[in-house]
Amino acid sequence: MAFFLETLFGGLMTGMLYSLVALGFVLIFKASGVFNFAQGAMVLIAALSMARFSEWIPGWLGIDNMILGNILAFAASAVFMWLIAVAVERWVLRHLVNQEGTTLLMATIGISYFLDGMGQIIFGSSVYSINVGMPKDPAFILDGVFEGGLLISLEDLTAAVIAALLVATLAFFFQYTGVGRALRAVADDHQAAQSIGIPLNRIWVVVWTVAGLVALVAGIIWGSKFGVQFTLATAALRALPVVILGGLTSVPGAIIGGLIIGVGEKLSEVYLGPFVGGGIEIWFAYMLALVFLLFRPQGLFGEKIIDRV
Amino acid sequence: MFYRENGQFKSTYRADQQIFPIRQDRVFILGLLAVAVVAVPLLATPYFLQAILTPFLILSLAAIGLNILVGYCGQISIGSGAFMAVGAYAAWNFGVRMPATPLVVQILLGGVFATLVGVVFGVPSLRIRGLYLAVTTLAAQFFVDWAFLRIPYFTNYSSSGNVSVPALSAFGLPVQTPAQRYLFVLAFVVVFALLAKNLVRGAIGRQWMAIRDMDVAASVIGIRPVYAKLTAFAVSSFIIGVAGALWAYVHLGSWEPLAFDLNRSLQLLFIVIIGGLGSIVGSFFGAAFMVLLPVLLTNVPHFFGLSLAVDTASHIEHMVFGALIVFFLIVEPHGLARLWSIGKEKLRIWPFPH
Amino acid sequence: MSQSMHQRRMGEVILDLRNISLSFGGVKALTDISFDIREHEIRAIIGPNGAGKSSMLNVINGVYTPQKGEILLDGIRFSKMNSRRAAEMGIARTFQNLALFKGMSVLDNIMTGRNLRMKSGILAQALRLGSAEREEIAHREFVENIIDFLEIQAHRKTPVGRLPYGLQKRVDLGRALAMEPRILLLDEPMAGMNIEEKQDMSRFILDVNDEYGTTIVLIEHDMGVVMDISDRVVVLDYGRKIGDGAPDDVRQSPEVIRAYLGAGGAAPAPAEPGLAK
Amino acid sequence: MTTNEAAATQAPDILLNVNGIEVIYNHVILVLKGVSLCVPQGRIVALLGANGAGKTTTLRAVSNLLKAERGDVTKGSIDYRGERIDKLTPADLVKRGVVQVMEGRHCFAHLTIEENLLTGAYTRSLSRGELNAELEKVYRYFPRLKQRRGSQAGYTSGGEQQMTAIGRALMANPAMILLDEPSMGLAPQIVEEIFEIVRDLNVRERVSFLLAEQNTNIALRYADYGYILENGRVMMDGRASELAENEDVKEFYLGVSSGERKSFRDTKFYRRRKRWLA
Amino acid sequence: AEQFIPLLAYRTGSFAPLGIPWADGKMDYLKLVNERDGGINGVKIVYEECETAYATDKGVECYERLKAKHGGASGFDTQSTGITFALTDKAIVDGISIETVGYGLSQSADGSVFKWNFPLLGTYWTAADVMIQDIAKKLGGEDKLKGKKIALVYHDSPYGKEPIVLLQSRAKANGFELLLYPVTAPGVEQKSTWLQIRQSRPDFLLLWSAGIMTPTAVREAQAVGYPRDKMYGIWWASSETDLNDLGQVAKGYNGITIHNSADHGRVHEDLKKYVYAKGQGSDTQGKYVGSIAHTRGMMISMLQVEAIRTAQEKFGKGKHMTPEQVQWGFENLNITQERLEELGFAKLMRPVKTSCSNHMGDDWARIIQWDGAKFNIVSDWYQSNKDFVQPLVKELGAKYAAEKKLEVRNCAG
Ligand SMILES: Nc1ncnc2c1ncn2[C@@H]1O[C@H](COP(=O)(O)OP(=O)(O)OP(=O)(O)O)[C@@H](O)[C@H]1O
Ligand SMILES: Nc1ncnc2c1ncn2[C@@H]1O[C@H](COP(=O)(O)OP(=O)(O)OP(=O)(O)O)[C@@H](O)[C@H]1O
Ligand SMILES: [Mg+2]
Ligand SMILES: [Mg+2]
Repeated sequence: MAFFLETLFGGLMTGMLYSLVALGFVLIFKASGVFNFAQGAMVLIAALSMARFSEWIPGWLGIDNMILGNILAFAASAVFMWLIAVAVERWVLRHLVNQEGTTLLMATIGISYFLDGMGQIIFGSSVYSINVGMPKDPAFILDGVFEGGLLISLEDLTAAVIAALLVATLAFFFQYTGVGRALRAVADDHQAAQSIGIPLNRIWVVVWTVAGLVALVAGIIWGSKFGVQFTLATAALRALPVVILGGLTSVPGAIIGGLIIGVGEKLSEVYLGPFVGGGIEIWFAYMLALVFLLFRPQGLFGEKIIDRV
Repeated sequence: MFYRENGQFKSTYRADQQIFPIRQDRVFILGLLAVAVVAVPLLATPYFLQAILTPFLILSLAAIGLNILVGYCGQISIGSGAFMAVGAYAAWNFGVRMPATPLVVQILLGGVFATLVGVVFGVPSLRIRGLYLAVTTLAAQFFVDWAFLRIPYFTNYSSSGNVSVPALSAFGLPVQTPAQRYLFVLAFVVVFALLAKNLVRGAIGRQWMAIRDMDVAASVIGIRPVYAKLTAFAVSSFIIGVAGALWAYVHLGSWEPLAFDLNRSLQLLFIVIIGGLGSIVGSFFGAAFMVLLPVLLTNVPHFFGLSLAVDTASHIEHMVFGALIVFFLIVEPHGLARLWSIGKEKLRIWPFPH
Repeated sequence: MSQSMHQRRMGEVILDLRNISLSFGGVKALTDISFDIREHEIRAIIGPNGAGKSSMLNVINGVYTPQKGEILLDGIRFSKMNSRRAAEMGIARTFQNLALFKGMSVLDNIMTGRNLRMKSGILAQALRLGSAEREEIAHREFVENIIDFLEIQAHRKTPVGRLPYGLQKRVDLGRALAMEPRILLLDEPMAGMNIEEKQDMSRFILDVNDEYGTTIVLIEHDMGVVMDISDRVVVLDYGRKIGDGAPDDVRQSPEVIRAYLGAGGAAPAPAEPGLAK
Repeated sequence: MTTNEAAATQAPDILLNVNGIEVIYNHVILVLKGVSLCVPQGRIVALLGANGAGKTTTLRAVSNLLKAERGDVTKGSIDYRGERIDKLTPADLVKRGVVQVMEGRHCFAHLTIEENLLTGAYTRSLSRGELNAELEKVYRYFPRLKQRRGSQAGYTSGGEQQMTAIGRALMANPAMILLDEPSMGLAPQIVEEIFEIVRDLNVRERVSFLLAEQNTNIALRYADYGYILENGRVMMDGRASELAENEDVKEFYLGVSSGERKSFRDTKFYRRRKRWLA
Repeated sequence: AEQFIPLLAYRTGSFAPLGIPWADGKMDYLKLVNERDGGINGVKIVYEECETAYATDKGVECYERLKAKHGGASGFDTQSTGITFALTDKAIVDGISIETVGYGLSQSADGSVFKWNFPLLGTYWTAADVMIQDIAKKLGGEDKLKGKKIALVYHDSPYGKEPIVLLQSRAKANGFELLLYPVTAPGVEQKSTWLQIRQSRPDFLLLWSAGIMTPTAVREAQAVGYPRDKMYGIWWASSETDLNDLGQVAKGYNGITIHNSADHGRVHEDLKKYVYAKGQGSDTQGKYVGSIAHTRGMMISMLQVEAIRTAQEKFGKGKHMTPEQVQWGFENLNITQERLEELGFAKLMRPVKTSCSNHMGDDWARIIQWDGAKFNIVSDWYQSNKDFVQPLVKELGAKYAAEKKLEVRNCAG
């Protein structure tokens, strides 16, 4: 029982981390109809910039207050992500208005290559660390109920709370503001959005900046947990089933999807894995998403795919 | 001036239905084939044959397969690496367990197994569409990766999970030197490209495209989505499976599931999109872009006598590569094949601007 | 002469719709609608926007499943149609919002209409065996006739996406004709056309109707066209049937005038251009 | 330029001036071969012509939506209120009061009808109350939309979408509307209504219109001035009333020959027309 | 004359943190030989690096590109198990040696089957066997292994799977229970693995990881409270770069090292003097010289150079050696303690001697332990127990030869 609860809890926490990455996908998709394959690369470059700036800035400015250093590094990284957003809009998206989904998808793959290369040239390709003071040691609760207590990772818990806050804010933004509405309009039809005066350029910069910030937060959390290295970019792959399970266009979907996938994957690995040799969690997550989609092809909370003649 | 179809009238539909209705094109293609079969093996260095042309051809073949699914039938798949793997491992298992099976038959059987698996993973496409489907194809990718890593039967209980093929020969001829390998692969590619072209310009090809462009209208015409989608998955995975077997047998010789991982799938998808969705030649252009460009990029600094550290070079290569993808998409979102045909159109009216 | 043709045109009932009801969530697209379609006739469906006309066609060829009611086709009873079955039984249609296959050439689009009649297998096609080749050519000839008939020879190899709207509508018709249908459902085939093009289109429709005896169900907002070429008219209004009969009768019906034609709209507009401002 | 002179003498206050533009799609397809026209302040100008003549392309060139279609204006210039607008973004144009209603509706399928309308007011900073007033205005014009306000636009009927598209443009409070085939797919009385709305806006709010329309008959009834495009060139232009009297226009665009409307049933026996030379 | 040594490397991708110092070390030693000795008996070494990103197909491309340059490559250190597999076949055709120090196919120690492969100094079977020996020693004898639980957490790839057969035969003989936990590459997500470990509580844990998987494993061990001093990392998982960021968290973590690469020797001083002092060092950041991975890189190049030198002794000093001749050099290495002294490697490793039938040479390994800031040597030298290793080498070698229809050389003659 205790073990089950621990697994469950571990799954929920992992799920929240996935949600955070998934959120980046959903944001850009919802607001511009682009399936942003570069989200993983953005997480990596954001984490790299945070790691390196928090190392460099105290050196440049001669401060040794860790908190101040981290705050400055965060600010610098945020600016960096904004610059990327501007560049992406200026050199890529602007020229691909009104193109099909596959074309845009491909372009984001190009962007992801570019960012991978650029990030490592600027910031290096070794392992770096981010230390924002996340609690690392395990905590044990309910000592009285279970023998040895229940293992809870405080780090995961902190991360989950941050993720939840972020998601709630963004969900609100989309549903209840005029800008949110405009973003959704852009996703539906670039040309029509232009025709009524929605400035695509500005919208895209905003969206990519926000997605960049989400990537930064995700990068900091993942990075402080695992260290910052090229491999972080592949974390995005773990978030894909979350995105489609929750629905490509749904911010709350990213959360619920994340929890389902996180729990499903951990339970499957722990309880089914041993019978088939283990290592099943990745494909299990995808299969889980697939099975859900068979019942709801647009994901749990996604918008229905409209086709009428 | 030279590229005009003036005066080339067609009096029968048969003539109009040739693959290359314009004479200059036919001459060009025959010439190209002659060069590929005769001149290239004689003139190209072993390195060029083995490390560039052979993978280029095999990836073109796989891309043709994927193009049938993605470009013609509109079902985006990021799981094609899995079907390559199935092709490779199935062929290998026939080779190991029934050593008498001729090489070509082994490879084709690899294709057959890939077809079976492809159809199974194609079934969700009847309900799931678009990007959702694309992501679910990753289920195939990860499942197959896992299966070949974890199920020892498939690797004939090899302790490391790595498998390899003995020296190859087909029809009593050795397939060993770079030139032999190249020609062996070339034969497959030419034959399959032709078959694929026949399919896509025939009735079944129209069904696929109809499903891609407007599935409701297609079913109103009497096209069965089930049949169209599953045949697309089948044909596509067959070709991809054969390409996978060739990749394993001829290019690598020894491999592990990693050779067909997600990166391979993505690479194929790039090839297809950059080359041009729904275009057989596009698959070749795309593969050339993907295979040649990185090699060029690594070698360019040498030409200029620059010596960059390999890691910087590789990062710059990534950046240039990414930038070029974006550049070509901006110039022509429909891929290199479209660029090519626009070029031809311009050539046709040259020297007039319109 | 046109009188005699009228005689020949009206045959037996081949499609009978009984008490069809269809709703989407709260929206009642069709409420208890019944009418029939006779062989060889031109049957028009008119009604204001959102009345349920397109939905009716969608029910007939199985794109929508009605909640209630039944469809009798050739005396066979269906509670719902299936698109493929409908196609096999000779129902073809065009679409209001152009549902052409955008990436394909005009020729290929129309060739898809022959799909049900093409029998050669995948392998034969891949190898281009003689039989497959001959089949392809035979159908190509048929399609070329349609292309000639619709006067779009010049655009044969153009991708349809690049054609202007009016020509796309013709291709849409061509694709339906290629199915050699017995019943042809046309959803606003003349929207977005000028008079001349409408005349062409009317000519095509009448030709098909006369020469092949094809039954035609036509949705159209141009009353001139409807009154001139249809034999019987059904009028829908917000999902209900408010009129059914010969064009002249329908035109007089006060309810139809109120709901659809508008006070001055009873007469076909072009008769009296009334350009004076 | 006779075109511009004619318009100029008639109304000196020219709002939009299109000067000899040439448009190429995809670098190879030449569609407009030197089109010039002008829209005087407060007038309704109709752009007529057969399918593929280039009406839509002309409107796109003005509203700068060509880029998205991979088209380019390669020659000529476009002025709005005396300012070159070729380089502005569509959003800038909307800010200056030029709004296009696109052919083929282009509603935001996943947004409800009301949300569609609200996005129309994106460029204006309105209070909640003002927004509601604007909405009410549109609903007054199109009561059907009010009934369906909560439905996703993608599921509504063709006509409802057309109304939504027009209503959405009205929400931007434009000074000039580029209207592409407003009558397409609408029931006759709605078509009348829409043109009444056009006239209403024109008279009461001094909105100018450039109107591409296949329904020549009604377009000439409401327009002040008309241009007839054929194959990417302006073949004829003049006051609407004059055009309507022109024999060729009557025959080819109004379906009236020798003073009588032909029945569509008879066109079957009516031999094919002579075409103006392209 | 000049002698060409191709350098395959992965300075990018998931394993870059290990690949960078490794590649630097390999290159640095060649620079040193050129600078200090003017080459090998006067034959200048030319080298060219090629980036594989740890991908097999890129590795194959590099191989094809470099194999024939400058009169033929002297040997390939592939740095990847996958590339080794792919090149093993090609090497037979092309006649080029594949040098896999501490990795590669474990059965390729059998030179009679694998003429061109040289898994010098030790294989994964060496590592696994030595770890078990050390555990047994801690427990107080091999008989104490009985009934214990030993887990293997491994990178799910041929690399990670290599030790399994040996551990299985050990488990059978020693009576311990072997628990297998594959971790899907690249290994950032290990939560479920460690939850299972928390539940099964193995007595010891062997870690066959690489790149980011290593620090992640240690962090997860911390998160579930698994004692670090019960963990044994394979040599690719026991470099400073793997643990630097973890500091105290990893305290107690055991690693294994081939020979003695944790220590420093005179060669390091030479390197500083002849290469780094002139600003020609490969490690531009000055972070890696002296680290385990860098030292191991130097060791690999040293063996390569010594093979060439050995060949020159037979085929002609100061001459260019063909790949075939270099192979002879590899096969007849005899690096004695004195020779090691001369080379400045005396403190780093022990003598090696190869032969036609034994391509691995002598496999010496030691256990090191992380004290929170650096690794310290905590054990004496071990050699693998040939009773377990040798039968497997024979069995799997024979299987390979049968599959490939290879002719087995007769080494006795
Ligand atoms: N995106 C495009 N790419 C290529 N050609 C195009 C494109 N859009 C339009 N065309 C071509 O430009 C010509 C003019 O088209 P346009 O849409 O302007 O005509 P139109 O007068 O509006 O016709 P309609 O009344 O049918 O809407 C047509 O021949 C059409 O094929
Ligand atoms: N798939 C659907 N989901 C939801 N509502 C629908 C759907 N299809 C049609 N409707 C609604 O049903 C009603 C009837 O639509 P339909 O398209 O049949 O109208 P129509 O008579 O063809 O109108 P128009 O002349 O404007 O084309 C409309 O209000 C429409 O919004
Ligand atoms: Mg309709
Ligand atoms: Mg138009």
